[in-house]
Amino acid sequence: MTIPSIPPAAYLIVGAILFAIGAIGVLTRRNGIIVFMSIELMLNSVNVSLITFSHALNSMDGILFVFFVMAVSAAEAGVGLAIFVQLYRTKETINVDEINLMRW
Amino acid sequence: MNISIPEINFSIIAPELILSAFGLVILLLGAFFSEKRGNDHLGYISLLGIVVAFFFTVPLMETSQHAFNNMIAADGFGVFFKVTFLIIASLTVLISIGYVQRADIASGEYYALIMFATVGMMLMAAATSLLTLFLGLETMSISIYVLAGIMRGDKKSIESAMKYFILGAFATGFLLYGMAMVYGSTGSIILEEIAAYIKSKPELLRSPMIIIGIALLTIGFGFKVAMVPFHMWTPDVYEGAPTSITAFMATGVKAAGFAGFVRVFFSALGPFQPDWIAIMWVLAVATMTVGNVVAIVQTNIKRMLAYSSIAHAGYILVAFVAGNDLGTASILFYLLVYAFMNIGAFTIVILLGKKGEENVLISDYAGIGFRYPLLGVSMTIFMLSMAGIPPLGGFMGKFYVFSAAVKAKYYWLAIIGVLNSAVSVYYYLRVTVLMYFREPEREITGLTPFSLASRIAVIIAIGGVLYMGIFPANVLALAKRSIMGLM
Amino acid sequence: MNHLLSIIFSLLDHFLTTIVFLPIVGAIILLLINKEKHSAIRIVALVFSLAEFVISLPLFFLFDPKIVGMQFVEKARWIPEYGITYHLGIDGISLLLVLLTTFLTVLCILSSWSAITVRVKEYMISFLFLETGMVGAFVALDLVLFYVFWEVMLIPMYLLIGVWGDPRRRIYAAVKFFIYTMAGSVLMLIAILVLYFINLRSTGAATFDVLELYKTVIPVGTQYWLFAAFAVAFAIKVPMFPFHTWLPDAHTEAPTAGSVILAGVLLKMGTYGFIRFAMPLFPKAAMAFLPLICVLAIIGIIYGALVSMMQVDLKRLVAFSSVSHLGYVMLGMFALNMQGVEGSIYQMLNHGVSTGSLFLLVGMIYERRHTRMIADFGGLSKVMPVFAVIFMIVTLSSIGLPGTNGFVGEFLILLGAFRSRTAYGVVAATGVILGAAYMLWMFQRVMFGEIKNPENMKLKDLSRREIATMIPMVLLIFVMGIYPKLFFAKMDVSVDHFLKAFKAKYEMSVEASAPRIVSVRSGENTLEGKASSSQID
Amino acid sequence: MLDYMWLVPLFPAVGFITNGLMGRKIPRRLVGLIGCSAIGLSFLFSLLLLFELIGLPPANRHHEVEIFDWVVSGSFRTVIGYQLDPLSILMALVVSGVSFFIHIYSIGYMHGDPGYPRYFTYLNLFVFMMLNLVLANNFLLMFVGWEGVGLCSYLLIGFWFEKDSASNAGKKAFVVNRVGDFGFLLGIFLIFTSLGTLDFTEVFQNAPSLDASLVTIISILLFIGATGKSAQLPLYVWLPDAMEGPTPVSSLIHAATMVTAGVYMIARCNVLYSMAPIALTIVAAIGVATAIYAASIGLTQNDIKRVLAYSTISQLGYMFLGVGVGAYSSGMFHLMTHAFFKGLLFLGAGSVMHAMSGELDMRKMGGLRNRIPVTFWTFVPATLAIAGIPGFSGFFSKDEILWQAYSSPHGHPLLWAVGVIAAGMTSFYMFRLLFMTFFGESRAPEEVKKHIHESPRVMTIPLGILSVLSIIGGYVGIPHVFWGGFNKIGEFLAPVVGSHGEVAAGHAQFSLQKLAYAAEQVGAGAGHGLNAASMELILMAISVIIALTGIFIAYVFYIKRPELPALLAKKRKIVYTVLVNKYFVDEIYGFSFVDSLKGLGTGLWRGFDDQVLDGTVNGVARMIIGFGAILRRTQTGFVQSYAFGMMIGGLIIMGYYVIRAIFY
Amino acid sequence: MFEQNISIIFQWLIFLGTASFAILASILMVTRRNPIHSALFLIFTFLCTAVLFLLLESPFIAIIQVLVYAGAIMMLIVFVIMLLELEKELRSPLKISFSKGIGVLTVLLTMLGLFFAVFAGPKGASGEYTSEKVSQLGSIKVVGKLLFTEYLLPFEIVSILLLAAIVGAIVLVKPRPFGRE
Repeated sequence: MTIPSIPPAAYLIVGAILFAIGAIGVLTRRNGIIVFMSIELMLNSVNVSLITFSHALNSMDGILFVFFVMAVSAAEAGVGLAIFVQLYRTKETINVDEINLMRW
Repeated sequence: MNISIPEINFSIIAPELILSAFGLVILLLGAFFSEKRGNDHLGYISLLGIVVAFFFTVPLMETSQHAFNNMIAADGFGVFFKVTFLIIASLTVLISIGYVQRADIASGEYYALIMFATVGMMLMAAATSLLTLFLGLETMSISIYVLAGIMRGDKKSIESAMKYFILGAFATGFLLYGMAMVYGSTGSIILEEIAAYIKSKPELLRSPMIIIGIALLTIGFGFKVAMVPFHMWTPDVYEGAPTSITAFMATGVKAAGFAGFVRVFFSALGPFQPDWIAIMWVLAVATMTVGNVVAIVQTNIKRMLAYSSIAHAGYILVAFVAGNDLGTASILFYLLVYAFMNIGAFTIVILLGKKGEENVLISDYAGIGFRYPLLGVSMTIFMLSMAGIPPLGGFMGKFYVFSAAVKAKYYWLAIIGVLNSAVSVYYYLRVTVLMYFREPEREITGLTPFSLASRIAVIIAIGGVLYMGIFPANVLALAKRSIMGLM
Repeated sequence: MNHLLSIIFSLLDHFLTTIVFLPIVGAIILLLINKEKHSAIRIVALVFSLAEFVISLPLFFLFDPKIVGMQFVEKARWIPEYGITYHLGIDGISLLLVLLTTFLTVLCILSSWSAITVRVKEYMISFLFLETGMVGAFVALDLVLFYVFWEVMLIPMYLLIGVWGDPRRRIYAAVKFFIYTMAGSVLMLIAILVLYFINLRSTGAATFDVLELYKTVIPVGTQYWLFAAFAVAFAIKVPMFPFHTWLPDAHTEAPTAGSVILAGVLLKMGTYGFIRFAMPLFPKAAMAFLPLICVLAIIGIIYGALVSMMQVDLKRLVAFSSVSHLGYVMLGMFALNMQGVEGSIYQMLNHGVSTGSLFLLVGMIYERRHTRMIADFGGLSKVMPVFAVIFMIVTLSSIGLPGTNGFVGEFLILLGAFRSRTAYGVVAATGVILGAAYMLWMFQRVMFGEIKNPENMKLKDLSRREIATMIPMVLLIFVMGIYPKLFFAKMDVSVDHFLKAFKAKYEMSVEASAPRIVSVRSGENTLEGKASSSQID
Repeated sequence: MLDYMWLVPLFPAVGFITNGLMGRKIPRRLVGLIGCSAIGLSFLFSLLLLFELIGLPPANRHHEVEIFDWVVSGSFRTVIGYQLDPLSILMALVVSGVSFFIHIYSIGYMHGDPGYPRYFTYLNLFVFMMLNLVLANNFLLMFVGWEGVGLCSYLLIGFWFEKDSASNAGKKAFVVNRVGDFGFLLGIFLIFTSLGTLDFTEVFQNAPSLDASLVTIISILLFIGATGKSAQLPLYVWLPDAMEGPTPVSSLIHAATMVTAGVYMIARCNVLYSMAPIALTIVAAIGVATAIYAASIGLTQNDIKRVLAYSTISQLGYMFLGVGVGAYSSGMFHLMTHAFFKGLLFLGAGSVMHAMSGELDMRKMGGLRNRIPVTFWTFVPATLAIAGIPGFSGFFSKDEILWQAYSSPHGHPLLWAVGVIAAGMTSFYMFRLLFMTFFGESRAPEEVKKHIHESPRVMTIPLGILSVLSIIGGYVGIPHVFWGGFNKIGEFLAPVVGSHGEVAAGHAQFSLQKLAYAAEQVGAGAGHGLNAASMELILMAISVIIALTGIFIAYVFYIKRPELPALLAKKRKIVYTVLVNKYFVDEIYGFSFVDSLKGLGTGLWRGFDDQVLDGTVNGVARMIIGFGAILRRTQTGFVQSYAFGMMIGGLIIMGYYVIRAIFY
Repeated sequence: MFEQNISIIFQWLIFLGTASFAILASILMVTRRNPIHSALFLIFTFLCTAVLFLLLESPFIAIIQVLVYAGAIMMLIVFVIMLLELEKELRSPLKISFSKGIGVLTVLLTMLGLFFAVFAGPKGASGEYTSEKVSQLGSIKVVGKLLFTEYLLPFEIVSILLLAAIVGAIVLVKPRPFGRE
């Protein structure tokens, strides 16, 4: 008998779980930076799925896609952190649940 | 190993190239000139860039060609949107001149980022692959994140930047996941190939993965176009961002979002229309209703316009649901006319503010109708146009949108739509009520003399609104031709 | 010189266009005048409205009463994609209404001479815009074009009420007026679109031209919906009984001229809409709804009379009396025989003249006393004899006393109603009694009795300008009452054609499919009445 | 010359316009002159017309003139057109004649009143309208006159508009008349819908083709109009109040001319009525009921003008009794004589007021006999005439009516009996008036006494003329029991209304009537075995006796033993109160119609309009706003709640797709 | 045969191990109060995903993952966290509110939806880059080639994007220009 190799679904499910955890982080954490990290986690989990697809479908598109996604998330990291720094300078906090100057 | 370079056609991406180049130039100039005296010339330079780009865009109108391995195309659809974006950008620049130093904004980076954002929008409109679409969207979004928070030391500005950034990134995650699933279930990121593959494999219509992918894409695009329930960022961000940028967002980002939305859903995922119709119907109704109903109770005009922009997204979604060629054409038409009237309105908001007090409360408008007659008349025209009163552009836009819905026999959708626009009349009228019927409780004085640029902007906006209201035939014909390639 | 002549001739074959857009030209010229020069502004506005009236007069004489169908037709492509055309034309029905509009506008501008002292420029501009909207709506033969003018009217009227209205509740009134009307008309827009696509599918011709759309037969089930949508829009404008609540507020708060135009012309838009669009387009549905509409109209007649009897505010009283009078108009229109329809068209004009004059008169004493409360007056006949005489004449005409215009209209309407359905005629006729009751009681309370309030002692009688404003009205009241043939001659053919076409299309759509909602009996009855009348006619 | 008959109404119209436009600018004499001469001209002209008409053979004493089309719509066509026949010329003469004298009288009476020009304007307008009414050749134009005279009576009753009572009375008159006109209008509608025309000649030609019931309805509807205009039960209430107007007006409009329009109308429509016996019976019944009802009220009134008013009502009742039994010419005859003596009585009363400086209460008069002799001596014959004393005009006309009521196929002894009793009452209260006013001691306060003086010539001359007329006016219709009879007026009117014989022959078909007729032929008692002539004489005698009895009682009560009335009033307290308060009818009407309508109006306005309708409209607006106020609360401003909202939305969308994917 | 099974078993073990570690670490990242700890756990998660990439025969991406994510981005984040001393976060407890509970529930339900989507695995058309071909060409080579041929345009776009990001970051944090206080 031959043991079946790891099905793509397994990787995809891992990706889904990571995505969900990231989402949970976004929804629950107060610290803006941790929220941002959770978002990064979400993007990364998408990368996992993409790589899985490209491996399963024998196409390079996914890999290239991931490559660009990483570039994008890097850029977002830069801008995002800059925003948080500025936010901290003006408001002395980056706790997203203390920031609702504008509402209703 | 052999390296086969795919066809490279710079004429197709010429507008983007030009804008990016001008962006760089402005950046450099901005670095050299001190910001002591206002850097209006930077604004004019970027205008020049936009005009040049315009001249490179128009010739693409008739062509329908792909390049860069089908990553991007120059078809009527894309070009129409590119023109729209160029108009939006030019108006934004016009109204920014003068406002920039009033709001103490680093003008070099400001204009450059507007250029880059415009590039991103144009890429979104022209993209024919998920990847270029994604990158265009990110280019736009990142620039806008920054622009929203560019007013240094302004609490609201930075807060709005933060909110927009977090939620935007969050939404990007969903969008990306959706793209991944589409890719996973079709094996390609080129829209044409996706469509072909779906046609070739009917059983795909039942595949959960692609359907969930569509759901996730809906979330991603829905966020950009401020569709309920992904709209909640809109009022806060619009209120906090610099007014010129608010105008830019309300028109440009929305238009770009719809460009991608329509492009992906109609040209790639067309066969799934039956699946999304029902849900989009509900969302369209929700978007219209929430936007209008909440706008009624607003006291801050920027927030009010934000909610109204949500409502307008709802109207456009009506055409989206209709899904026929008329509907798509009317989306293009509506977005263009909406750009004119909305930027016009925000221009008035800017002109009424001065350093230190921006006068963004609707109550601040009491009695200005007779003290600044032209201003009042212009604001009235924009408000009535948004309310859909003939013979203004807004009416024609609604007319086409609803006629599309009626043509597709979505009578109830159309009826809800018109009733909504009747409700919307209430808060648009409120502005005119204050401007003309009420005596001011406090005088608004010492306004900075209206700069030539802003005057031009208002005139262009009014011209656009009137032209598209009284002689809409040409623009509509253009829009109809533009979507030929798409459907 | 030649050049000028050629221009004039070129204007002649764009007659209606000239009439529609002349006021806008006037408005633009006003824009250029310094807003401080009030007298100049007034004069220019008056000149233009007069010119408009003078230019519209030839319509009346050049109009050939024998021709069936539209005259002075102009047609141009506007939005080819949709087959929307710039299509103007008038028949015997719209002709008179156009004249009424141009006529009343002159008087309105005259009457606001001293009443409006602030923001005269803006006032006159919006008035001229309003005139364009009204005339346009009457001459438009393309549904979209009509809708455009229809909505365009709202804005200047809204401003008139809101800016120059009575300070107390003007904003509420203005906004209520605007939104109420808007809410009604948007449904009509949808109906227009549905109609367009139905026609497109059946005939393949893309057109909003009402003359074309007359020809298409619409499935009955759809007709009900479309008619309902149109009817609501028009019924709000008329206003018919349950939809009338915007009217008293608007009338009361508006400045005098505003009320005059509102009562004189804007309300006619609704009735005109019924006769030009709703009924000929959807005869089957019109028949089905006929009992409902007639009953509502009758309720309106009596209800309006009863309510206005108890009013304490002159303008409100007149406003509710309009509800009553417009009830007559609707009733006659839906009697669907010569007398009823002609009577109702005539009553539109009468109401324009008599209620218009009533508002003018109320405005005149309002200018003097700055109150509209009936209780503040009393015994004015003693100090203002001329006013008393004119007021009496106008009151009598609105009561419908024989010899005045009101009688002819009311009589024909009631006769028509009586012929089509006896009960309607009988019940509606009771309105005649109530009408006399409330108008005379009002007159008594205002004009008769001792002068209790010392303020009224030193009231000045009408000035020359005011008399000059009223004389045409009074003359018209008598001319229309004594020699109505002058006007009937113009509309006979059109109305006859309207009825014949209506009946023909009705039968077409009858065999198209069996009615569901329609109470067949009632439907037939009216047709019987009409048939008999047409074989007498 | 007949083609110029439109001149008759034209003259007053001219007078109206000239006086109306520049009455206040020109001197008063001229105003009066214009007013009177206008009427005088039309009187003269109608006299000429009369002669020309008499010149023609009776058969074609009918002429029409159409002036121009009036209301023309589809099959409906009416013209402004006049027609001349014995009936209309008679009315025209009465109207223009009497009003001519009253105009002259007014010059003196209104002399010194600030509203002098207005007065003459109105008066001319009235004559114009009245002439339109009587000369019209179609129902619609008749209706114009019908409402027009109503308008004038409104204007003239409220002539002294500062007096609230006056303006109230005017309004009341107009509205009550409108109630009648409502019926008249419906009658016109029905005529048109059934015959397709409103022209008298055509209508009366085609009427026989209609079935009786329809005609009956039409007749009754028209009669409703008549009850309003001619102050019959139940719509008479306006006439007593109408006495608020100047006395010549009461005399002209509310005694001589306008109020008789109903009678004229029925005579004009005799064809219809003769076809509808039921309608006739109703007319007769209402007429006689009104006669006795009003007379009974008249017994106790103390206001001199009100007494006359109620007597007018009851006399009108007689006329309706006459036309109601098919004796149209008798009705018209009484109309004419009544015009003379009642006009005279009012003018006399006016002269009395003039003398008593405006006093109206007879209890404050008395003994004027020798203070104002002319008035007195003109007053007496009128009183005798109305009391039906042989030799005076009233006698002929009234007894003709009574005889017809008894003998005509539509008549009935009961009608006759009631009529006779009413006659007795009439003579009583008329002489009561006479005695209280002119005889006994003067009960007036001193300063009034001082000023008592005879009226000027311009007033007394008309009195004289009219008194002559009210004596001789009856001799055009002597019943044939005397000297073979000399019923000129009957013959004259015959071509229009038919002589009684024909009426009897033509319409004896109605069973009930016939039964009554037969019964009365074979009826036992006095009538048995006598021929009609002696029967007539007997009845005449009875009525005369009763009239004299009335006079005698009045004499006893008010000359011999003036304390008796008070005692009687005490003895029969209830009856007296009821009569003095006119059966409380005004109160009942006021409560049941006026107040209830006002209440309804207020309720609809405050309750329904403001609360329900407007409430709904504003309620919707408020609901939307409230909805918005709730929704905006979801915008907490916290970025995480927004993200949460996005998640929820995403979940919903995904859930929809999942379910769809599973179940489809 | 046998050694193939062995390798597969090893693959399974590695996969399960790294996957479970990744999930565990990410959960810790979300739940730690101290941002630094969260950051470290996130880095650990990224490393685990890098291993997964290796299992998926894409070493190049794995390397980039380690360099860009675990290296650059996370360093930046940690740096910023240090920069803004955030001891407030440490003192204040994690607010566990009802709404957050609902949020978690929502996310979990969404996750089920995602499972439902991915369970059947990819259905897409299979491309020409089989793992053999890639391994014989060399993954990096292939990527590089594609990057400069078919993916030229995206590559250029990214340059603009990064430029925009840099400019943005600078303009946001740069001190207010002289003389404009």
